[in-house]
Amino acid sequence: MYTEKVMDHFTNPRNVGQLENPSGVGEVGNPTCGDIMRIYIDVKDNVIQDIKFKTFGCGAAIATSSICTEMVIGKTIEEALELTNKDVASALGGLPANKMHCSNLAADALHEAIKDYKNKSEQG
Amino acid sequence: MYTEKVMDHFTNPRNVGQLENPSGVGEVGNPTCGDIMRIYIDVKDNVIQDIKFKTFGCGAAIATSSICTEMVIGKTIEEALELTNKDVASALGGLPANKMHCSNLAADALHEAIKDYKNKSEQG
Amino acid sequence: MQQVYMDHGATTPLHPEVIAVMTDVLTNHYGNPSSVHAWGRDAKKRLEEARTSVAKLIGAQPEEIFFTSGGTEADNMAILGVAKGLEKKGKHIITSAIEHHAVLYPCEVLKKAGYDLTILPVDDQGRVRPEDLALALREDTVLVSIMHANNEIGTLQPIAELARIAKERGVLFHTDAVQSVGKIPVNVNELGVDLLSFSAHKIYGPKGVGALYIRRGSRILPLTHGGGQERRRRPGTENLPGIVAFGKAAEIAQRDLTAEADRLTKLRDRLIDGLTAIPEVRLNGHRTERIPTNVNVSFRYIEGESLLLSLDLKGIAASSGSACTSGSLDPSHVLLAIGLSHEIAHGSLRLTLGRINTEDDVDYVLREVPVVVERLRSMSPLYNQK
Amino acid sequence: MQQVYMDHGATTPLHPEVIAVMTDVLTNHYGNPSSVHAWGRDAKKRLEEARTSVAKLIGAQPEEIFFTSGGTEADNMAILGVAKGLEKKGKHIITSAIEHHAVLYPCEVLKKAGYDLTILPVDDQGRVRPEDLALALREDTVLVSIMHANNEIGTLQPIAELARIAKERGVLFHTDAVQSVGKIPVNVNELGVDLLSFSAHKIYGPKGVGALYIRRGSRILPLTHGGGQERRRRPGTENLPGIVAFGKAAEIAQRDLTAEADRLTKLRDRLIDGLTAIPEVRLNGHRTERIPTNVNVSFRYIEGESLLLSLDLKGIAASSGSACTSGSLDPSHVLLAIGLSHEIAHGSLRLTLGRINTEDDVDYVLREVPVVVERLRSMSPLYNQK
Ligand SMILES: Cc1ncc(COP(=O)(O)O)c(C=O)c1O
Ligand SMILES: Cc1ncc(COP(=O)(O)O)c(C=O)c1O
Repeated sequence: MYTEKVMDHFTNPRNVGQLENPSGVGEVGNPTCGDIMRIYIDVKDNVIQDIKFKTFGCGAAIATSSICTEMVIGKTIEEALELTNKDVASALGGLPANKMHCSNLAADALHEAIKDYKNKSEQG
Repeated sequence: MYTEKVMDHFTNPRNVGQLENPSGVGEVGNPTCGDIMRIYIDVKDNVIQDIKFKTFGCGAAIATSSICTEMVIGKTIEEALELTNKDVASALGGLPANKMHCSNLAADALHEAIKDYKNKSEQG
Repeated sequence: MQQVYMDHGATTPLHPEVIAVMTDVLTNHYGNPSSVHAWGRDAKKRLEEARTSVAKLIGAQPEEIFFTSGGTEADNMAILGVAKGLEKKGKHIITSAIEHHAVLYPCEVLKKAGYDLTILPVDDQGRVRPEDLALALREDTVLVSIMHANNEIGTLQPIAELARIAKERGVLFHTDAVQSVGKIPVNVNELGVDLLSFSAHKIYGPKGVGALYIRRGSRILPLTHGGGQERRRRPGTENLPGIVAFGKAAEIAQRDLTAEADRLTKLRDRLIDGLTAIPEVRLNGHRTERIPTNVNVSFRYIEGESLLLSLDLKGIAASSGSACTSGSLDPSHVLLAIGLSHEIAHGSLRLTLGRINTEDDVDYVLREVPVVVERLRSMSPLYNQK
Repeated sequence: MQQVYMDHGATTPLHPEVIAVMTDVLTNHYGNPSSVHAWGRDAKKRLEEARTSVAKLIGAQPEEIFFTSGGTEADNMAILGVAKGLEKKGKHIITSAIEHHAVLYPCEVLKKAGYDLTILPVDDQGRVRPEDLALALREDTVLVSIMHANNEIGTLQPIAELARIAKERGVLFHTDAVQSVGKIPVNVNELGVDLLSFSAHKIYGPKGVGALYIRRGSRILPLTHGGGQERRRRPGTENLPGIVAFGKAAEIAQRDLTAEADRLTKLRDRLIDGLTAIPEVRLNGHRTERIPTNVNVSFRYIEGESLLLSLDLKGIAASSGSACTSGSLDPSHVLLAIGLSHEIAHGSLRLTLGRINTEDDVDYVLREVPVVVERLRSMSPLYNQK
């Protein structure tokens, strides 16, 4: 069902947790559909210095969250905004067809977090 | 499917053949339905002295013909007329349900042979 | 690593005696039961012996047993076959909200074809209320189909009472007993049902064979047409190895039923007690009116598939009513029908016991589940309490 | 006493390699392919491997193979499923006079439900005339179903030509290939068919499993409803041991096909030559356009069941188109369709060869059959010549 890479990220998820004073927080999904991803980012000098996630969802949801955080840590905001859900799935060696839509939302959550960061910095 | 007795009569049918100058001959069935029985009798002093049959048909048809001839040889015409198809089937230890109608006609053939004998003797 | 199979509700490992019998038939008894010759007669004899064993398990007559390819076909045959057979009598069918899809979907297909369908609700333990059935019955009702034991939450229905209500109104009663046969005593006359489905692979027999009990005289048309097998009600060369194995499984089930039911009820209750000691967990289904083999709990804040994957990594096989494992977007219709929210339904875990499970298995599961639940909760954005 | 099984058209003994594989699955791989855990994933993998093997045997893609409980279900699914799926397009179906009942009867059921049914006649060798099909096709024709090889007389139909005619008119073409698959090369693309039925137990696999090939994009509705197995076209827990065994049987069939076809064609022709040397006998079916395994002759003046019983007593297993063995009052509809009288049809004998048959078996049969025929003729009132 899942690739080895998915199982690796599911079993040993990278960057689980939350940040105390994040630059931005993004959340997508809802409990009704069975998947929620929340991503916290810490941005300094336009670069994602730190990132954490919390996910309620299936194996694919957890693995995509994990690898997504790994893929953007140390990247600039612009680079991070280029990341798509499809890129995340590819980095995992693919996902089962029925997981591509509902559980592959990590990039969306990241983008929400960046949006939140931008909103905050504009206000601030 | 068939009882041992049926198989015995099928394998070693009694009184197969025909009589040269029979007192009477009876035939029932037709080739379309797959069963024909012809019975030859030799009657003297109102008693069936000899009897032979020829049968085209399934195992039940052959076995019922065989045992029927055995059951009436040496019997009077009146006794022979009392024999029913059901008696014949019982003497074989029963027949499969689907064989009770189409292949259990030996007594009918016998009765036809007796009718033929009576017709002839009346005319004679 | 310890391997613990607790998914007997999905399918069971074959009983070694069943494997032996089946392998013998596969190897030595390959005749077609319809053939006249020795090979065929041998096959026919074994077919009818198996029918007798299977009939005995549910207190039926052999000629009331019709072999099918499984529980799904038996359910479909009952529902679509009775509907077609009684078309002239009426077009109203009654079922319950927690049926297996093998019952619900044929009912919905009939609805699309112009039938009226009443789906009875269940209470929060998953029981149909007899008074609801009494009210739903109409002049044009042709069939009531209510399952004996639910496959997800294990709840037993008051079938004898429900069937009596239908009988008083002259309506045929079908029960899907796929999950109860072999686990608790099932007798078609005591239950008073007219049709009953069951499946070999849930009672340590092989996959691909089941049966529909049809009370003598019940009007029902076949789903498929062809040779004269199963008295024209279910054509096709009989699955002899499967059927003979089913017969053996039925004999064993009957022989071992009481002892196994006692043993498994104890294991089940230990599991329930142990799991419900975890915080924010609920037991789904009826506490006592439940098959001896079923445990179903919901853990708040976590999702079922990741729970299953985590347990799988510990060698534990289980199942869940989560959408991710149901093949649809929604979580189990059964859990929703007993009043669970989507969120809680997603976090359900079903453990189903069987003859290979031991006290030791239960210990292992009770040790590992809390660890896994804690780990997943710590990753969950919903679990803010900590 | 010598035992000679020559009824491979009815069913075949399992290949020893198939038994080995199946026993392994029965014993060690009991997971449900729908389950998420290791047992389930293992089962799912084996299921898909088997699908690939089965697909290869007929030149199809794995996702075009739908497992069923046998040939009968596959035939019914094709005919009833396409009829339901294309209801809006039209209600005319074409088939032939010599189809298996698993095709004829569902067609007749549709006729009763208001469909138009054209039953194409066959010539005296059992072949459908392509021009008859061309004339029968109409605007509202939704399906043509013509079998590849006939089960009684072994005649092969010109399927590629027939399917081309249907395709030109945009009509789906189904072929019942239960008797040809594994015996001669069968390729769905070379034949140009849209649906094709076959069955494991005719190719040294187990009873209770078959498959329907459905060309991608063909519109067809399922017969039964329930779980999501077989991409919703055929629900129910998959018969994994049977399916894996079918996969193995398909591999072996493909591997051994050419050599076995050559060997069996020689045995077949020796049988035909030997039996037709008996006086007042006729060969039924086409002399050359026939599967390598089928011999069918009619002996005048005798009846088939007593012929079978007599051969059975000599250890020879065969079959007949006699009414007594067909389960109905009439002899085989196939023999009548090729122009035989009832009387001659009753006296038919079918010998069907398989991998276990040897030259020695053929010698034995050619020695015993004339004796039995002579004995039964001597008892027959129709045999007056002597
Ligand atoms: C209650 C119930 N009904 C029907 C079925 C279907 O049985 P099968 O998968 O053997 O077709 C199952 C098992 O999945 C079940 O649990
Ligand atoms: C031509 C043909 N079609 C269909 C069938 C039915 O197959 P099954 O008995 O596997 O359902 C058979 C075998 O009996 C057959 O020979």
